[in-house]
Amino acid sequence: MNFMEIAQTGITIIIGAMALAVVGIVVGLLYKGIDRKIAAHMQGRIGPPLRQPFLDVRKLFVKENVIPENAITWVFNLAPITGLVATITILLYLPIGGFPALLDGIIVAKGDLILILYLLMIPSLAMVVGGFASGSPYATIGAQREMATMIAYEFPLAIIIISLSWRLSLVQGTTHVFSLSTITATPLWGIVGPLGFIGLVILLLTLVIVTPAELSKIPFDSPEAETEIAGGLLVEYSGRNLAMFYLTDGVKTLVMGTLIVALFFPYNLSPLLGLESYTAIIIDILFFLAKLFCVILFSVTLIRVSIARLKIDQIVYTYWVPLTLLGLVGLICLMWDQTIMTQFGMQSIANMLGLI
Amino acid sequence: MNFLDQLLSHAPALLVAIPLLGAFLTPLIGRVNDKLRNIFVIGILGFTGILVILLAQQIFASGPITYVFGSLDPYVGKETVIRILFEIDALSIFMAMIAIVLSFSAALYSWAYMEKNTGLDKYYSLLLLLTVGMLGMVLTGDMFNFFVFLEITSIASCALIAFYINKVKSVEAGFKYIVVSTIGALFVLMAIALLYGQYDALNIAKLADSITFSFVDKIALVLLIAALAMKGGIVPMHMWLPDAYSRAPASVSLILIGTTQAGLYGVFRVLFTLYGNVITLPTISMGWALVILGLLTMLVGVIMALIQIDFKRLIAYGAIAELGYMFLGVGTCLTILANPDITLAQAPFAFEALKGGLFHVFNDALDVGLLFMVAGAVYYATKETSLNRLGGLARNMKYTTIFFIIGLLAISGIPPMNGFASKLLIYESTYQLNPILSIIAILSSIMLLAIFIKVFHAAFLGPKLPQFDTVKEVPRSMLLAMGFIAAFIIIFGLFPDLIVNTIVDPAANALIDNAGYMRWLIGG
Amino acid sequence: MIANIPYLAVVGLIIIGLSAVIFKKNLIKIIIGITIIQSGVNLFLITLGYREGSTAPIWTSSPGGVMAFPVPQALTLTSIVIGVAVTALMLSLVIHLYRHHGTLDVRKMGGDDQ
Amino acid sequence: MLDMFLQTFDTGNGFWNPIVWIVAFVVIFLIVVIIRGFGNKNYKKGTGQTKAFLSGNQEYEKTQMHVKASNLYWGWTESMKWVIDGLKKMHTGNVSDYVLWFVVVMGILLLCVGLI
Repeated sequence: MNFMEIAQTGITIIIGAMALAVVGIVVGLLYKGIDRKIAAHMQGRIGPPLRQPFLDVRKLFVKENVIPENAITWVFNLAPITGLVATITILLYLPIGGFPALLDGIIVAKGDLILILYLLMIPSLAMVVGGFASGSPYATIGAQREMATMIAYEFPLAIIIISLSWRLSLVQGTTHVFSLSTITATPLWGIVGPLGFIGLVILLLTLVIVTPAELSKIPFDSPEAETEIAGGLLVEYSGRNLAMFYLTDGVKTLVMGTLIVALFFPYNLSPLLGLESYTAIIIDILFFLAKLFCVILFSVTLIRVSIARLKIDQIVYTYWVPLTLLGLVGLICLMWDQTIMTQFGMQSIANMLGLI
Repeated sequence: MNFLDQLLSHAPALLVAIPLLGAFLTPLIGRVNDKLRNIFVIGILGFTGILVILLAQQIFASGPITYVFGSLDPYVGKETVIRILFEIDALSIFMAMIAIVLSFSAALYSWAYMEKNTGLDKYYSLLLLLTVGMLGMVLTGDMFNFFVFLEITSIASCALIAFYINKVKSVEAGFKYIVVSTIGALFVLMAIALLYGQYDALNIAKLADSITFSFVDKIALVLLIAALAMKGGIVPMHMWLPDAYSRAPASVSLILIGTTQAGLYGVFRVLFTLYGNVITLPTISMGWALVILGLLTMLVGVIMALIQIDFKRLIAYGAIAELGYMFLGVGTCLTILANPDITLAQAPFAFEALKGGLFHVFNDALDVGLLFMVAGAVYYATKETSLNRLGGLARNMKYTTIFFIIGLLAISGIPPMNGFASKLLIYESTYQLNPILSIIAILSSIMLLAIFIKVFHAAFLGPKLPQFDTVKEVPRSMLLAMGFIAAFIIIFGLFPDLIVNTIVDPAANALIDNAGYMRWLIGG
Repeated sequence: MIANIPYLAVVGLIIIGLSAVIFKKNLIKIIIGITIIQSGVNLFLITLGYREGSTAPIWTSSPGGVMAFPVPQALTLTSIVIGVAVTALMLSLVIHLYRHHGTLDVRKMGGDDQ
Repeated sequence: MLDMFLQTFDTGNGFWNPIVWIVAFVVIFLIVVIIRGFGNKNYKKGTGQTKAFLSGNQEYEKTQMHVKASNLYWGWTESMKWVIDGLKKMHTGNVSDYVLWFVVVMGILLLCVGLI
């Protein structure tokens, strides 16, 4: 790699990062608006207009940026920025709009699923640290709840990610099974047998239930719990710092949605329709946005409208016992798919029944 | 042959001889001047460090070195190998680097940290002796020598743990440590005697060459593994570790990490090299034993750490959890090696796991070391270790806070710190043995994050507490020591590929390359 | 059979020592237990190097005949020396513990906090 | 030479390149700081505005405003009580028990190598 190439890569990264920052924030806020509108309709309200999140951010920018006297100023200010920045960097590694991830296509440097898992922790971590740094009892309670929630949901999340990669590593000819380009190139739905299919559905279901906690949405929003601890870890935040957290939430929704799409629905419309060049790109982007919409509708909007908030120990219990078991069942299904189904697959069942 | 070559050719002996000599000179120099003594100790350790680096360069370039004491030839007559010799391969020098980095920064840190104590001449002597013990354990190629250095390490570290002799808890911790480590060492000696009785040799290479895995060998294996794992603080034999780490002065806790890791080195050496030729024979693979002990270590470590309220005790449990990762990584490799149906080439993940485990040894020493130094700094500034009484220190101790954040991110493996690189290697290889292993490893890493975030809140964040109004930032020597380790953490984190290729990969290769270790014995 | 008696004694000593360490509540007795284990291991080393009717290998010019192998004896000597140091260290720590608690019974000292 | 430092860390199953991430992080950090710069910077120092929010209650003493370490993670400790209690019982702090565990592990390992 000579100097020119390094410079070229560097410029690509810089431009890509800039573009993604803008796209991520705009699309994230847009989906937030859609989510609010649909939730309102479900509850029989008219709801705010789609551009309401943008207005909210503008309003927050105008408000005063209060730094409480109990806060550690530099940690208090740095936390929201770090959270937002880390969230946007995840977008670099995700395949957006059906294209390979930015870092995949252009340069050799790639990130993998474990990296995304860890980067996803940083925004939550930033919220926790910000909450702790506010020096207010409400914020502290909220922050420690967020941390407990994080411990809780990472267990099933780890199961999902490791199971998928493990199953993929058994497929002939795959290398780098943790990289998203491999995962999107070989969708598991077509590879596994019937039992594995059930396992995948279970894992998808688990991931859908993990998502609201990752985004601290109802029913897993006890860290914020407006009615009991008055906004929890965000209680001391105001003005532009709060706006940063607001944006983080929007971008993170986009990230989680994209992750689910990439892991479970990496299909594109254009090969099916036989399209090429610009039309293909446009169709793919539209299709991707539609997929994203469905995922967010199910994993965020529907759940948050229909279920009431859980207590913090219930959250931990939910994730560590029923959901972990569910994830493990999914994993076991995938494992058995490999051993049992090759011997007792559809073919042999049909044989046994005398159909063939 | 110029002076440098001369020096280098005797470097293995000098590595042990220089700190040993320094240890006994320290009290003499201490009579002259305290400052001179500190400079002397740091100089001795710095010089040893340079020798380690020079030797490492040579070994990475041209393979293992056999240094025979008192002769050029390890043989007496044709068959007998009774000479004491140092057998230094890439793994030994890798461990020696860890030991020397830790002791050097501990000496630097002690300058200000221990300044107000009396009996410092003895303290520095013991510190150098402890370094001798650690270096000897990792460099030696002789089982009995290993035992002697093990005992030197135990005695020196026991005396250092009980350094605050007027505090009864320190004495208690020292007593527990010496009981546990003496019993461990006696069982090691018993195992050595068993092997010696059978094969008439004490040399590791010679023993490894002739071992047959007879009834007696099995007993010896169990005694060695159990005793050395106890020295390494593996659950459920870990209970001495939090006692010892939390009651010792912070600078001593820092070196104690090195001694526990020397114990782990013993485990790896025994399993891979001493029993390397008969690795496939145990009925249940020892690799699975290591993996399961590793998982237990992780889980018990994190759960116990989460409920601690004493700063150093909490870090000690965190350190235990980290030890589990090493066992997991190395154990995964061992299961594959021990499986006669699969060769290492068919399962490339096993080697990756081994690299991850060994890389994590270094990373753990750095991360936990930094955190112990931060805990010591907080104690130095506030005279308080209970997290229930601390708070709001980020205002007064800005640099310490930044170092703590670095340590926190590193130990919980948040990118881009060094902990992430080694954990990534472990996660992305062990899952192929069994997915559950990786899942539990990820889970404990997240719990480690929660543990240290709790410390971050309790000690550094929160409102300004009136009792800590006058707290000042710690002296420069302590900051320098913390910065030294933090620099390592950041470099290891930013260039993982470079580090893995230059030092970890040769070490991992040396561990599985039995023929290379016995090169002088089987011809060459 | 008679040649095996030392080995049985070794096993016996180690088990006695271990049980003393595990079941005795008095710190001095725990230390005694450790020294018993130590004696067991030393006895084992000595037994390994023992040869009936041999002379000790401490001659400058050998008188001929069977000589005992010196290595196990050297090992034992080292081990004894180390043992003395360890025992002294342990006893000095126990003195400090006794001064503070006024008892040697571990049950009355109270363990370290969790 | 420069290549060695920029090399992607390849674990055989995944990748990780810290340098690229750092560059992207810095770029986005700058963008975010610029965006944040459009916001209002001011607030009224030293007024009631900066007091901690306690639903209108009077603020307590500073030492009481700091939530202590042993009170954190209540939800987690509550639902994992049985594990924690068991582990606490295991850590007696008595050196005899430490040695007993050592003997137990030796027994288990003897089982592993196939002696018992």
